[in-house]
Amino acid sequence: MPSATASVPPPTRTAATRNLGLLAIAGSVVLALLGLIFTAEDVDQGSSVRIMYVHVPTAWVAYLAFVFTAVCSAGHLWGKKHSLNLDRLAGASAEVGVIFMGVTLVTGSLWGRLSWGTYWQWDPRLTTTAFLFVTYIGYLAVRGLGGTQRQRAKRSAIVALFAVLEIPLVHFSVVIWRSLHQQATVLRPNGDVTMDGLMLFSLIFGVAVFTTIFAWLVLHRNRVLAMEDAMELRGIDTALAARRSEEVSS
Amino acid sequence: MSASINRTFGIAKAVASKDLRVEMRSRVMTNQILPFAAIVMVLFAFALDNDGVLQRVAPGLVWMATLFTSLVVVQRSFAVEAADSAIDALRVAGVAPQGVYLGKVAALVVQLVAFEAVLAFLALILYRVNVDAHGAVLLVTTCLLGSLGIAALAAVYGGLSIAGRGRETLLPLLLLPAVAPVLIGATRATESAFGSDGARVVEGWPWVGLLAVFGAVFLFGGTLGFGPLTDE
Amino acid sequence: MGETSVVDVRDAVVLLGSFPALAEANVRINAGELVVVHGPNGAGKTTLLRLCAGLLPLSRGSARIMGFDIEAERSLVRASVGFLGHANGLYLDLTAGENLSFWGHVVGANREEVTAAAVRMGLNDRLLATPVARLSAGQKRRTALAVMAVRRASLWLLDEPHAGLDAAGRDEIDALLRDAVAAGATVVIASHELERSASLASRRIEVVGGRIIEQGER
Amino acid sequence: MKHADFIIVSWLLSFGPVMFYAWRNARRARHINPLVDEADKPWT
Repeated sequence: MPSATASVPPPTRTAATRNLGLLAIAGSVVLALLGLIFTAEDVDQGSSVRIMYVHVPTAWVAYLAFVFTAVCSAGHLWGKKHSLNLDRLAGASAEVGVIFMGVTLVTGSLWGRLSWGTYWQWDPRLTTTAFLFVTYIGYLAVRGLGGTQRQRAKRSAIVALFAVLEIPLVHFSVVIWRSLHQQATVLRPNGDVTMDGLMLFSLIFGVAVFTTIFAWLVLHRNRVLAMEDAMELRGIDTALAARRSEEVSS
Repeated sequence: MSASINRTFGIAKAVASKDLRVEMRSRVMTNQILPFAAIVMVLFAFALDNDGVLQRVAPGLVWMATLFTSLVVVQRSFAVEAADSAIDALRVAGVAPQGVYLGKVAALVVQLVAFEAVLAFLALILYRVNVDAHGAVLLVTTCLLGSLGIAALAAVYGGLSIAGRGRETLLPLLLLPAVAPVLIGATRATESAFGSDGARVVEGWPWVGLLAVFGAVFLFGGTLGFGPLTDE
Repeated sequence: MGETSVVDVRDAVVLLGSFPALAEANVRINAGELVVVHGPNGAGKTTLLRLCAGLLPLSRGSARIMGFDIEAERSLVRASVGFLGHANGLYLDLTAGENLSFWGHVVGANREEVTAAAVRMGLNDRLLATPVARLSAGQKRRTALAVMAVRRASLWLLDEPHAGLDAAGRDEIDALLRDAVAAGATVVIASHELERSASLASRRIEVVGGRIIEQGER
Repeated sequence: MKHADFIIVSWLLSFGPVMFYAWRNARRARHINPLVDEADKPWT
């Protein structure tokens, strides 16, 4: 949706991404109408269920992004060409995933304040999300370590595969930790709600809208990263030329 | 094939005994880390002044201390390699990185288990925790597998933070969220062994299973990933 | 002719950060040569040696060491070269003897070979029992060279091997390097002391500004 | 805060960071665009 604000088209735009962006904007508007106006309040949760229409899709997209990062990383490592573009896709996807995961944490705790009366519960989903948020911040830090593009790609691909292995382990351990201790001290700790048809449709529609936004963001970010990598390679020419002229003058 | 596996284990043994020897010479563990951990245990006893609470926090305290100690120990383990660029010499010597990795993990496990043994012993005395024979078996297994899980990941991320020079802050950022399952599992299993909060010993074994899975997964992953990650 | 080259570096660009420490360097070295790489500080001598040891990534160009591609077959390159940089690569808390026996274990050398290397570099029992941190610069260098001798590398790359040594120590090193060549190895040393190395080396490679400006007779 | 405020804040916080990220990315794209050859942009 933000591309609409730009008067000069960004150099990463193509017809396909433009249509994808328009689709994302239209979807967001429809989602807002559905989620904020047309759906009824939940029997148990009241109006706080309206947070769910953004909270659940962002959480879904964050996990999707991390799995996509892992898939691209595996493709980079085991592909014949060791494609750098797959590495950039992995990086773009992880960045977007971290943003959505941060959003998930914030909206989750706002929802928790309404439903549980407290911003933070050691709920398995919230706890897992918090751990993974930090993990992928670490992954992005690894991407920024420097070195050549090949080094960056190999290093971050391996870390991405480690990180994706952590998802089930962290989640599983937190779930059984919570199930053994402190049972049902909060109201509906897992956030499940009984939904009517329109509510369920809005939720699924929200997932579709945010997945579109994700695809749109990753495509654009991937192109900027490609331009940055190309610029870095061109920088070598400049540096070589500089070194040569310095040699002549000295 | 088996010759190269034997060779890898030979290298692992050489690296592990070298690391432990360096650690024994420097005495940082015995002269600095252990006394610090012990004084924290004692201060906790003053601060909480309640046997019931102390028995409840003892398992968590032991594993939190182990986790933070692992950061220091693994950083030292790789600082030794970096001090005089021995890591370059190891790379150039064509030494199998799997061997270096397994050696590092083994040395880390030995140090962490020694550290946990002292802390658990202190908890028994200071916090009046009771452990029966079955509980002792559980406790020993937990310490071994918990340390293995921490060490398997710490060695990988420690190697990575050495490769990207001057990025020491990277290690805790990567390691701490990743070893959360170990912290949870080992603490619960230790609670069962200590009988804290009415926990029974048999309740601890499923957690040991989690620790075993974690250790196996990351030991395998680390063996494959350590070489490419530290290869600069 | 490319097949007989132990070192075949073409148009190599190596970046340290964004600085091209090697700017399209071309080097050929044949088997059995004893070559000195000469040039002012910051010219790229160390980078050239580290590249050949498989310790630095190549940004452009190509490099084959012992016939192996430096990027695709890095581990094979590393297994066949011996490298001694500015640092000695020793464990400072261990004694010289413990360092030597560690490397002996790691590279699969037997006890006799380790002892022979120590004797060759004039390390007596007292020095072998001293922690490396308490050795003098020259004694550390000799320990590192003894480690080099334990490795049976086909290509020896040494960065300023004479640094910090007295006259006797330098002669020992020269003898060690000549022995290595006689035994079939190829030796490349970086040095800025031309007179010393000229008597030792069969050829001189001149590096200036990240490029090779003279390769001498081959 | 009332229920309605929580909901509005949640929706704003869901779309806001996304828009900021996209804006920053577009700005970066425009900034480096003149420095990159057309040949390095396979999508055009």
